[in-house]
Formats: sequence, structure tokens, C-alpha cells
Amino acid sequence: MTVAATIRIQDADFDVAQEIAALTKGRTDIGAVVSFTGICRGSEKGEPIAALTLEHYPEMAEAEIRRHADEALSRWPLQGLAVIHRFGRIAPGENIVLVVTASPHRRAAFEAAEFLMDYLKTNAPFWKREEGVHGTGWIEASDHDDAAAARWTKS
Amino acid sequence: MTVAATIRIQDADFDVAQEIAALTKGRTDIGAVVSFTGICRGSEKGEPIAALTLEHYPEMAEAEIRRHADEALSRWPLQGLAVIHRFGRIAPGENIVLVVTASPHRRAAFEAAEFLMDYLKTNAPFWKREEGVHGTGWIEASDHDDAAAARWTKS
Amino acid sequence: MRVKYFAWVRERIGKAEETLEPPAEVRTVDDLIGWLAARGETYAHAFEKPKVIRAAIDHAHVKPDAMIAGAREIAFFPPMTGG
Amino acid sequence: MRVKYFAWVRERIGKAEETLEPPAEVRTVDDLIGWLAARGETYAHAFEKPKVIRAAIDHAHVKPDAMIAGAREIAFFPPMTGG
Repeated sequence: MTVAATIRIQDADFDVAQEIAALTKGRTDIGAVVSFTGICRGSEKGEPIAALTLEHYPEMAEAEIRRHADEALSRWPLQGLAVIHRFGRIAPGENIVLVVTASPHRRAAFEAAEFLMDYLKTNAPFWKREEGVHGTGWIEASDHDDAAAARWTKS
Repeated sequence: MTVAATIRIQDADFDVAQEIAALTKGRTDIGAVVSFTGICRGSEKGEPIAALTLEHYPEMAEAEIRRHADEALSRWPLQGLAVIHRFGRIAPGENIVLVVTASPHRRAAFEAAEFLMDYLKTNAPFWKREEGVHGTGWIEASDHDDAAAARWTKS
Repeated sequence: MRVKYFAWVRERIGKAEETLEPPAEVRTVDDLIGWLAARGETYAHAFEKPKVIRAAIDHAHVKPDAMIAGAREIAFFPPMTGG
Repeated sequence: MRVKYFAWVRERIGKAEETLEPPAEVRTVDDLIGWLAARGETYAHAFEKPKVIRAAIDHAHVKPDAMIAGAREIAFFPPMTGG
């Protein structure tokens, strides 16, 4: 069975339940569904923020996410996979990103979701700008995120 | 901040979106939410099944799950945690179990959810009986599940 | 003490629970399994492979060498298959 | 070739994209960064730390030593912070 990943880059919000249902509805072969939702926090490093604005590279973003989604499909026995990434202005408490994985087995569903999130953080062409109390600034990339993504590199 | 885990053992179905909303609504400090949904599959080891019946030990089940939930709360920086486990007759495609974790950071949310699922599989007092084409029988415990749970034992 | 059985242990014994007063020399969970197994054919069948049987005292998992003195409720069951 | 800039690279240069024809001796991504940095103050500022700049050719990530011959679109940007 060939599984096609659902990939959407949009300014609108998403609905986790609806995306899970889209992968599982009417099926009786799925045993495990993992969802990851990334949410805008109201502070960064102790400083309150009013909002994030996500800039992205539209022509590249979908291709880059699809490449990693296809890698996940080849590495784990997945029955469904969805990645949704928002762009534009996002207020604290609002959703930023969603990954949903479906598999017969829980370990595959967990690992594939974590793999995709680690790669989205470091390789998907999105940049976060924060509106803080002292003006706006670009959020810096994290070494932790690079290390997290490196875990998945096959040696 | 003290976090209390939501634990429910019920025959009714659950709603993933509602449980996620219960942990996150009105908050702006959560950065990552992971949900795991375990679903009844229509076959076990290649044999079709008509349904599962989950037997449980009511007086022990909640205490046992709460013990592991409290361990997860002490090991990871969680802001919210919910575990729902169903009992009774469950048809293929229906939900069996739900774990939701909320944290400022994705790694903690993923790890805590996986930890709880591994422990639920091996330590929560539930037993699955399957209705197959050739009669009914108890599902045997899996060595894989024991190994998965052993990963989390502190040495 | 109250003794409870679950899953196929319950089915083989034919009851979900009973109240028993084992003699004083039955000190551990393992002793209790041996004593129960000698109570009749259904018990012998349920406990024919003691190593696969799991036990809980007062709602907490215990090992076969756990002492049963003071226990209000002891449960026997196969390895769990929840989640 | 079309050259695109994102995030603070875009802000420092003051434009999101432009069409450029670098000379033949500009062969790699690194060469192109050096050539761009020499185009004026805003470019010098954007590329003052070449090691932190990431590049993509025709929508795929590339390393600084990647050849640019045949590229239709080259993009420069800071390390990504999506997800």
C-alpha cells in the first residue's frame, strides 16, 4: 500500500481532531495515532511576547517538508501522515504546527512524529520573528534543535 | 506549579480534541502537546477479529495509572497530563486508550507520552480478550512491550 | 483475606473472588500459589505455570517472594495486555 | 539568476529578491556570498558572518562549496526556526 503524506502550508488555523479523523476514518487497520501540536508561547526566555510572525519560503517549504515526510514513510511502517505548518502572525496560545502519524504499532508512530518535528525545526524554511515588549526581533536557532535532528542521521 | 494528572477509566468513548482543549484552553505557556490514541485493529497476527473485550481490575487500575502518571510528572517538565483507558467491548476502529501530554518543550511531551504508553501496556491491570473467527481467546503479552517498558527503568 | 482472579485465571478457577484463610505456614505469594494449586483441579489448571502468574497485594504489584501477612486483598492474573 | 533573501538577510539587504548575473569566476555558493558582500554596505552587513548564512539552490539546501552553474534560483537565509 502506498501512503501519500498530507502536507499543507497555510495561514489559517487547523483542527487536530479533523486531521486525525481524515487519517483514520472508516479504517480498522490502524492501531496507533500520534499527534504533535506546536503552540505559540506567551514568553521567550522569560520575556513576554505579543505575537510571532512566521516568514517562509513558499516554493521551497512544501518540497522540503515532503522530502522529510517521504523519508519518514520509508523508515517507519506508517499508514497515514499529515504535516501542517502555519505562516503569518500567530498570537500566544495559537497553533503553529501539527504532525499526525498513524501506524499499526505505537513505537513507529511516536518515532516518525518526533523525527519529523526535529527536522521541521532545523530544515523547513520558516523563520520566527517575535514582537516583544522592547520591539521585534528574529528568534535565534537552537543548538538543541540541531542536536535533536542529528539523532536521526543514519551512520 | 503543581500539575494534577487527569485519569479516567471508562466504558464510554473519548474525544481527543476535547481532552487536548481541557489541558490547553486559555493558557499561553504551553509550547508542545502530544497525543497518543490506541485503536482496536480489525486483525491480530493476520486473523480477523470481530471485537476486543477489555477486562480490568477497577480498584487497582486507577491507582496504578496514577502512580506512573506521577512518575512522569516528576521526570519531565509537564504542564498537563491526561490518561483515559476504556474497558468493555470495543469494535475494530474504536478507541481504546488516550494519553495527552503538554509541556513547554516537545522532547518532554514526546518522551512522557511514550513512557506512559509503555507502562500502560505492561503494568496497567487490563486484559484483552479477542473475538475471532474461531472463537474467543485472551491476547498474550508481548516481549516487545516488556522490553519497551524496561527502557525507562533508571539504573 | 479476599482473593481475586482476573482474565484466564478467573475463567479457569470459575470465580472472580473468594475469601480464604490460608494456614500460617503460607507466608509468601509463592506459598499461596502452591496452596491454591492444591485446592482442586480448577485451581491446579489456573496455576499450572506459576511463573506466568502475576500478583498484586492491596492494589500494588508484588513479586512472588512478597510476604502476605496483613494483606487485605490479593489478586492473581496473567501478564497484562492493556494500552 | 534569481536571488532571494529571507528573514534578517532580507531585512538587511532591503529587498526580497533580485536578478543578478555574477561573473564567471564566481563558481560556488561561497564565492557568491563574497561577491554579494562586496556590492555595498547593506550586503556587507547581511553577509558579515558568512558561516551562519544558509543557502538553497532551486529549493534544495546546499553547502557553501556547492557549484552555482545552471542554478535558476538561489536563496540566502539565517538558520531556520520553524516547527
